[in-house]
Amino acid sequence: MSAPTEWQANISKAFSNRSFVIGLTITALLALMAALSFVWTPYAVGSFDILGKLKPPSSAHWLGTDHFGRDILSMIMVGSRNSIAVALVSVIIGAGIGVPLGLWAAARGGLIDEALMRFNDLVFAFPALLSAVMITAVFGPGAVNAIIAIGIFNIPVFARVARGAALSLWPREYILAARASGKSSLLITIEHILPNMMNILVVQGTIQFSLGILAEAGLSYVGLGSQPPMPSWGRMLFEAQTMIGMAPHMALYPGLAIVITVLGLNLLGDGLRDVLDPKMRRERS
Amino acid sequence: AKTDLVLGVVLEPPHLDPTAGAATAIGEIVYANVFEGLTRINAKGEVLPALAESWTISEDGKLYTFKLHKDVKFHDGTAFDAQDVKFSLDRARDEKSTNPQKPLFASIDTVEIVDPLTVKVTLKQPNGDFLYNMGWAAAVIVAPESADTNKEKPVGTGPFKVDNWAKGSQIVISKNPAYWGTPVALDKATFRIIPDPAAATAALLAGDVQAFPVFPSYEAVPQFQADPRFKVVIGTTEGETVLGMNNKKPPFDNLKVRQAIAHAIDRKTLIDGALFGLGTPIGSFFPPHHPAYIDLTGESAYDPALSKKLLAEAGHPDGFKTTLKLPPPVYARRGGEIIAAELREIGIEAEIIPVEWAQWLEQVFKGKDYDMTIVSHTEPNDLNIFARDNYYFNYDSPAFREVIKQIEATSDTTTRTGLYQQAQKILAADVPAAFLFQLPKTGIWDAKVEGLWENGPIPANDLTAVKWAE
Amino acid sequence: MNLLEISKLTLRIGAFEALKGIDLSVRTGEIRALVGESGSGKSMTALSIMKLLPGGARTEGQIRFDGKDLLAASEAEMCRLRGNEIGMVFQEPMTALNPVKTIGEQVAEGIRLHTGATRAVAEEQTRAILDRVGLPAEKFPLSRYPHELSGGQRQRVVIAIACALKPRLLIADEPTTALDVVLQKQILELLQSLVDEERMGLLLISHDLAVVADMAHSITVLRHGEVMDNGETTEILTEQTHPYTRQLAQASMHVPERTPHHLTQTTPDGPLLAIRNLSRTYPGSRKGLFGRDPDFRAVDDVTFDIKPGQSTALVGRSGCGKSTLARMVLALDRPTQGQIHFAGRRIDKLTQNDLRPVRRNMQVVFQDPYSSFNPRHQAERLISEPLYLLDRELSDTERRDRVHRALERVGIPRADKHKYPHEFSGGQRQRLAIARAIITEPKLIVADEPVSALDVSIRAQILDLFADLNDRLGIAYLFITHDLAVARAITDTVMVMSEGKIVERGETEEILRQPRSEAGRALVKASPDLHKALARRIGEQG
Amino acid sequence: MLNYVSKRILIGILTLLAASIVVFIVLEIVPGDPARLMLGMNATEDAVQALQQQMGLDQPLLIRYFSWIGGLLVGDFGKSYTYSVPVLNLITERIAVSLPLALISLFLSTIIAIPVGLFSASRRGTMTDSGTMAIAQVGVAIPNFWFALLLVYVFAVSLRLVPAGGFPGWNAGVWAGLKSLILPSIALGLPQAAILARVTRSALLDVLGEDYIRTARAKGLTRRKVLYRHALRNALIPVLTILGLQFAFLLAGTIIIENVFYLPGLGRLVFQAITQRDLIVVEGVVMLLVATVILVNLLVDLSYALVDPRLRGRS
Ligand SMILES: Nc1ncnc2c1ncn2[C@@H]1O[C@H](COP(=O)(O)OP(=O)(O)OP(=O)(O)O)[C@@H](O)[C@H]1O
Ligand SMILES: Nc1ncnc2c1ncn2[C@@H]1O[C@H](COP(=O)(O)OP(=O)(O)OP(=O)(O)O)[C@@H](O)[C@H]1O
Ligand SMILES: [Mg+2]
Ligand SMILES: [Mg+2]
Ligand code: NI
Repeated sequence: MSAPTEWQANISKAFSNRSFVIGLTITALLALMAALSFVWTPYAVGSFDILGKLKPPSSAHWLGTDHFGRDILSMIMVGSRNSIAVALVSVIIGAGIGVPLGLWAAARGGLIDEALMRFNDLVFAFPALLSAVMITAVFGPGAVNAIIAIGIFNIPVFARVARGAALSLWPREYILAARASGKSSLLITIEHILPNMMNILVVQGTIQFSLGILAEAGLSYVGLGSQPPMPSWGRMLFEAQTMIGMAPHMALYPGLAIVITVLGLNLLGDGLRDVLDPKMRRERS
Repeated sequence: AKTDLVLGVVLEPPHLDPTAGAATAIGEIVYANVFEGLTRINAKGEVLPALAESWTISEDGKLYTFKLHKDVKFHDGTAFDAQDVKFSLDRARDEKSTNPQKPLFASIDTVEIVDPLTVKVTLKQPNGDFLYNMGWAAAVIVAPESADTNKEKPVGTGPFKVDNWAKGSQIVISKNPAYWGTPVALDKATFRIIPDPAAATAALLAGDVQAFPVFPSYEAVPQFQADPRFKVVIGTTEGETVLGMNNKKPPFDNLKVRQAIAHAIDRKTLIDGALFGLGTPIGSFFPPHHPAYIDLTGESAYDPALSKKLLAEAGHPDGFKTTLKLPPPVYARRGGEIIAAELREIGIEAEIIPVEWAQWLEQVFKGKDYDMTIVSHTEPNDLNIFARDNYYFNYDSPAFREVIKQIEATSDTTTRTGLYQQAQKILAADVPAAFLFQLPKTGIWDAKVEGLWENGPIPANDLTAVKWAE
Repeated sequence: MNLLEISKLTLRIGAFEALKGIDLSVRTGEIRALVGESGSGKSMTALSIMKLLPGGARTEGQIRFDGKDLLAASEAEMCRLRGNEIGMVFQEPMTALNPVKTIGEQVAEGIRLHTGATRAVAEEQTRAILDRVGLPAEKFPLSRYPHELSGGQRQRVVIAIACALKPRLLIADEPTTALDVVLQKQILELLQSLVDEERMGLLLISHDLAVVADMAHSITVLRHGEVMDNGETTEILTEQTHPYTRQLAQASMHVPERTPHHLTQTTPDGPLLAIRNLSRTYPGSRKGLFGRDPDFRAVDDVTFDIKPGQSTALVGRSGCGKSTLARMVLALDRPTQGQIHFAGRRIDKLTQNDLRPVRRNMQVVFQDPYSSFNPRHQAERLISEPLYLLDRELSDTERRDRVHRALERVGIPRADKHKYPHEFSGGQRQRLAIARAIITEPKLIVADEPVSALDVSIRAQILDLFADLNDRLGIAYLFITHDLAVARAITDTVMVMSEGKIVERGETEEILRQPRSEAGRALVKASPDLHKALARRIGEQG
Repeated sequence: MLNYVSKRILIGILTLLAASIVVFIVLEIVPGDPARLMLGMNATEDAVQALQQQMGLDQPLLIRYFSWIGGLLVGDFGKSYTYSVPVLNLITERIAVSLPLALISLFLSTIIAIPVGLFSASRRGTMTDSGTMAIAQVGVAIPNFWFALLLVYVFAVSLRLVPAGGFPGWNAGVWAGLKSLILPSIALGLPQAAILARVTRSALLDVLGEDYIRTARAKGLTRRKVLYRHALRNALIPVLTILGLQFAFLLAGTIIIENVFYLPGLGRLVFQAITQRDLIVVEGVVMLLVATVILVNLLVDLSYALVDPRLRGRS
C-alpha cells in the first residue's frame, strides 16, 4: 500500500495523526539526546564528586546529582544510548532471525511450519524474565547478554507476525499469478511477500522496541543489565530505590525518562499502525 | 513491657545448622540463641564460658580440660553430656565432615571423655586461639540423635528454640522454658528476611520490623539518625575490606604496580561514596578495634602523582587494561565503581565484571582467575589467610608465614600484640592487596529495644540480653 | 401520500459529496429498484434512511417516512422505527449475523424489543417468521448458530429479522450479490412474496438491471450520487430515453462479435489440454476445536479436452469446484488423482522447473482486479512478470517492446506503464491482468470469473477484449463463470459442473437453450436475463 | 473434543520435555558450584567434596537428568541443595503467595480494564475516550517496579495505610495476608489493566465495524444495547488471549515485584535459587511455570469455544 506516490499520501496522513506526531517528536528528541550525548553532556559521567552527592535539582545540576555526585541529566542522556542500543539490537536480532523463520514456515507449511510453531510454543512457555535471569546466570550480567536475553524473546514474536502476515498474503491472487509465472517460493517471498508486510513489521518493530526498553530497564533494575561505568536508566533506578527518601529526584527522573520514551514509542507505533496497516483502514464496499 | 521482637535480616539462611554451612545468615539466627558451644564470644569479642563451665590448660598449652555444666538439656529433651562434646568435635574433624570451618579443628589431636561432665582435648601443638575457636558458630555442640536433622529442625541447648520457618519469609524462635542458664526476657523473636535495602528502610519506617541489627543500606542511616523513634548504632565488624590483587599475575606481580594502585585510592572518597562515610580506613589487614591495631594508612596514602611515578617505574607509564571482579554486596559494587574511576585517573582501565557469589568462589577464590577483586573478609581473627598456601591472593611471604606460626603457638598477650603488629607492617609494605576499610555494622532499632550487640565480632544476633524498655 | 419520500437529499462525508440532491419515493406495496454502478451512492441512500451513516457524514434535504421527517427525528425515535416500521436486509449474509448468538435469539431480539413480548411469545413469532422465509423450525431449530447455515439460509435469517415485525418499508441493499444465481432467484422470489403478502414498500438496491427488471415496479438509476433516470420499469427499459439507462441496458445485453472459426481448427497432435479422471480431495477442515469434517471431494473424476483456440466455459453454482479445477490445470495445486496433459505432455507431476515451458503457454486471469496485483509494483513490472518464464533473459528493448505490444492489445496507453495498480480503474486493472496473461503469447488462458467483479458497462468492454484476443491470437480459454450470459457471449462450448463433477457439456448455444442436466436447468432458469424479463413484462402489459 | 484435548496435552508434554532438556543443559553450564558456595571461603577441599557427594553432584550428567525426570513423573521434584527439604514443599509454600498475588492482580486488572474499555469504546472519539486512552497509554509505559516504589513510599511509608511489604503468612489470618498483597497487586495489576483496557477497546471497535452490528442497529437496538448484547462477547477472544498471557506473566514475572515487597513468592524463590546455585529448585520451578503456561494456554483455547460457538463444532 505504499507505492511512492502513496507515500506522499501516507506522509500527509501521518502528520495529521496526533499519536504519530507526538510519538515521532518524542522519539526524535530521544534520538537527538542520545546523539548529543556523544559530543556533549553537561558534566562528564565518569567523574565523581562525592562531596556533591544527592543534591536536589538546581541551576547547576538541572536534575540534581546521584549518590556519587554525578549529574543526573548527563547520566540520563548517556543512559539513553544504552537503552536504545540494547532495545534496537535485540529488535534487529529478533527480526533478523524471526522474520526469515516465519516466512520460511509460511512458504513451506507442513512439518517445518509445525516445527516452528512448536519452537514458538517452547520459547513462549518460558516466562521471559526467568529466562533472562538464567541466561545472565550463565554468561554473567551485561548489556550484551541482556540483548541476547531480550532478542531471544523477539524471535518468536517476529516469526509469528511474519508467518501470520505471509499466510494471509500467499492466497492473494497476485501471488497465484506470480506462481503461474513460474517463480520460486523464495523469489516470491522476496519480491512480493516481504515488501507487502513491511508495514506490519515496522509497527511490530516499534512495539518490540518499546518493550525492549522496558525489559532492559527491568533487567538492569535487578542488576542483570548493562554494567557500570556505562550509565543505564534501570540501574539508576535500582540505585535510587534506597535513597528515595532523601533524594527522590534520583528515582523520579530516570523513571520519567523510561515512561516518556516508552510512551513516545508506543504512540509512534500506534500512529504508524493507523497510517500503514491496511487492516485498520478497511474499505467498506 | 513487650516480650516479642521482630528483627530484620538481609539474607535467609539456607538451613539452620551452623556446623554444615558457612552462611553468616545461619549464625545470625542460631548463634547463642539456639545453639551453644563450649565457649562463646561476647559483643566485645571476648571469650566467655558457655556449655563449659570452666577449663584448665596444661603447662605446654596442649591439653585442655573442660568442665561441663550439669542439667543441660537439648530442646528435644535429651541430656547434654561429655558424649555430645566428643561427638561434635569428632564429627567436625572427620574426613567426611562438611564443616565449613574445618581449619578451626585442625589442631585437635584427640578428644577424650573423662566423666559425663568432663572432657579432655589434646592438641597437636599449642594454639593460642583455641578457646576463641571453640566459640565460633561452626563449633557448637550438637547431639548425635539430631545432628543429621539440624538443618531443618535445629536442636540445640540454647535459650530459644526454633518454632517455625516460613521459607523466604521469616523464622520464628521462642523462649526455651527448660533453659539451663539465665532465662531470657523475650518470649518470641521473629527474624524477617528482607534482602532489599529499600524494603528494609520501608519496613523499619512502617514499624513492621523493630530492629535491623545489620542494616543493609548505609545511605538511609542519616534518615534514621534524625528520627527519635530509632536508635542508630554504628559498630564495627571483623570485615577487613580489601582490593585483592592476583600477586602472581603480571603486572600485579610487581610490587610497584600494587603500590601504585594502593596510592591511587582515596579511602575517604571511597568510604563516603560506597558507605556514606560509615567505614573506618585501614592500612593493613587488621581490625581497628583490636588492641594490637596500628594505623598504617599513611603507608599507602592517597597520592595519584606518586602512583603515576610508580607505574612509570614499573614500566607502565601509560597504565594498562585490567579487570575488576565484583561480588554482589553493595560495598563491593559501589566501591568498585569508585576505584575504577580513580584508577582511570592514573591510566589504569579496569573493566568492571560483576559476579555472583557462586561465580566469585569458583572463579576468583578457587580458580584464581582474576586480576583484581573487592571483598570483605568477615571472619574474625583471619590475619592468617595471607599465610595460607594457595590462597586466592597468590601471596607468598616466608617472613609473614613465620610470624603467623609464632602467633598461633603463643598465648601470651603482650608477645602476641608484638607479633600482630609485625604482621600488619609486613602486609602494609608488601601490599598483597590494597587495604581499604573496616566494614561497619550499622544497627538500627527501635529506641526502646535494649541489649542488642553494637559490634559484630562474629555474625550473630545474640538475643540473650535483649529486652524492651518499660 | 408516499410511504417514503426523499427530496433533495445531499450527503457529505468529509469534503466528498456522496449524494447530490437525490429524489426518490416508495409507495406502499411498491417495489422500487435503485440501480447504479459501484460507488454511485446506493448504499449511502439506504443508510441515510436508516440514519446509520458512518461517523462524519452530514445530510441535507428531506427524508419523509409516512409524513415524518426522519432527518429531524431523534435517535430514540429512530430506534423505535428501525426494525419495527423500517426493516433492512444487507448484502453480505456471511457477516450480517452475529456469530455468537443463535438465529432464534437474533430474530426474537427485535420482536421483544419492539413489542415487549415475553420470551415464549417472541419465540412463537420467531418460529412463524422463520417458517415463512423457508426455514421451518423442525429442520432448522432456533438454537442453530449462523455458521451452521449456508449463505442462502443465512440471508433468509437476515430477511426474517427485517420482516419479523412486518415493517411498512423494507430496504434490501444488494441482498443477493453475494449469492449464486440459483440462490439469488430464490431470495428475490421470497422478497417478492413477502412484499405482496404484507403490502410493504420495498426499496431494492442492485447494481444489475437484469436482476431487478423482473420484479421492480419502478426504477431509479443513480450515478455518481445523482439520479439519472426514474420511472416505471417497462417505460424506462423499453424507451430508454436517458442515455445512461440505455448504456446500462445495452451493456447488460451485450454480446461481443466473434467468428467461431477456431472451432474447426484442429491440430494433428490432438487436444491442447486433456484432463483425465481428475480428482481433488481436501482433508476435512477442523471444525473448531473439537472435530473434523470428513474429507471433501471438491473435484470428482473430471475428464475433458480443450482444443487449440477453443473457448470453453465452465459454469456451475458457487462451491461446485470450478476454481479448484482451474488451480490444478494451472499446476498451482496438485490433483489427488488423475492426469493433466498439456500440449501432449503430462504435467501434473512435473517439478517447478520443468513446468516453465508449460507455464509460458498457459496463463491466468483472476476474478478480483484489485488483489491481482502487487500494490507496490508499477504496471510495467507487473505485466512483464511472466517473462521470467522465457528461457533467456530479454534485453531491455525487447522487454519494453513486449510490454508495449501487450498494453496495446488490451487498449491501455503506453504512458500508463509507470502507474501503480491503485492508479487504474477496475476495468483497466482487469485489462492489465489480461495483458500480463498474454505477454508470453500463451496458447491457453484460464480465466476464473474474470468479469464478475466488474460493473456491467465495464464487463461488456472486457468481454469484447476477450473475444477479440481469441479471434486475433487464437488463444484457447477455460472460462470460469457463474453467469450464463457471459458464457454465452464468448465461448464455443460449455461444461456444467455440479458437486465436483462435470454433469453436462456441449455447444454453448445448445446447452443454454436446452440444458439436459438438473444442474444445468437450474442455472439457466435462474439466470437473470434482461431480454426475457423485458419481453415478459411487455407481454404482461399487452 | 477428547481427541483435540489429548493432542494438545501430548504437545504440551513434548514441550515440557524439551523445556526440561533446555533447562537442565542451561543450568549445567552455569558456572559456580553449589557445594563450595554453601561452605564458604574457609572450607577445606575435602569438605567441599564430601558435600558434593552428599548432594549427588558427583554423578554423571545423564544419570542425574534421568533420575530427576523419573522423579518428576512420580511427583518427586527432588530435594533442595541448600534448604535440604523436598523442592515440592518449597514450591507449595511459595505458591501460596504467588498464586493469590497473580489472581488478585488479574482480577484487579480485569475489573478495571473491561469497564474502562467498554466505556471508552462506547464514547469513541470523544474527549472522555481520548482522555481515558491517554491515561491507559501512560499506564502501559510505566515500569511496574517503578510504580511499586512510588506506591510503597506513598501508601506504606508516608500514609502508613498498608504494610510496606513482607508476608505474614496465611496463618496470621486471611485479612493480614490479603492486606500485604494489596500494594503488590496494584503495582502488578494496574499496568496490566492499562494494556487490557486498550485491547478491550480496540477489540470492541473492531467488532463495532462488523456487519452484524449494523444488522442489530437496523433492528432498532440502541448503541448501548448493541455494545453489551452483541459487541462485548465477540470482542472477548482477543481479551481472553491477553488475559491468558497476562496470567502467565503475572505468575512468573513477579520476580521484581516480589523483591520490592519482599514477598516470599515463586519468583523470588527461583531468583534466589539461581544465586545460590540450588539448581534442582530452579529446575523444578521452571518446569512448574512452563507447565502452567502450557495449561493456561490450553484453558484459554478451550474458553474460546465457550465464547465462540463456531469453535465448538457440531453437536
Ligand atoms: N465511510 C465512508 N467514508 C468516506 N466515503 C465513503 C464511505 N462509505 C462510502 N463512501 C463513498 O461514498 C460513495 C457512495 O458509496 P456507496 O456505498 O453508497 O456506493 P454503492 O452504490 O452502494 O456501491 P456498491 O455497489 O459498490 O455497493 C462511494 O464513492 C464511496 O467511496
Ligand atoms: N483449501 C481448501 N481446503 C478445503 N476445502 C476447500 C479448499 N478450497 C476450496 N475448498 C472447498 O472446495 C469446494 C470447491 O471450491 P472452489 O473454490 O473450487 O469452488 P468454486 O466453484 O470456484 O466456487 P465459487 O463460484 O464460489 O468461486 C468448496 O466447497 C470449498 O469450500
Ligand atoms: Mg453498496
Ligand atoms: Mg471460485
Ligand atoms: Ni453477478
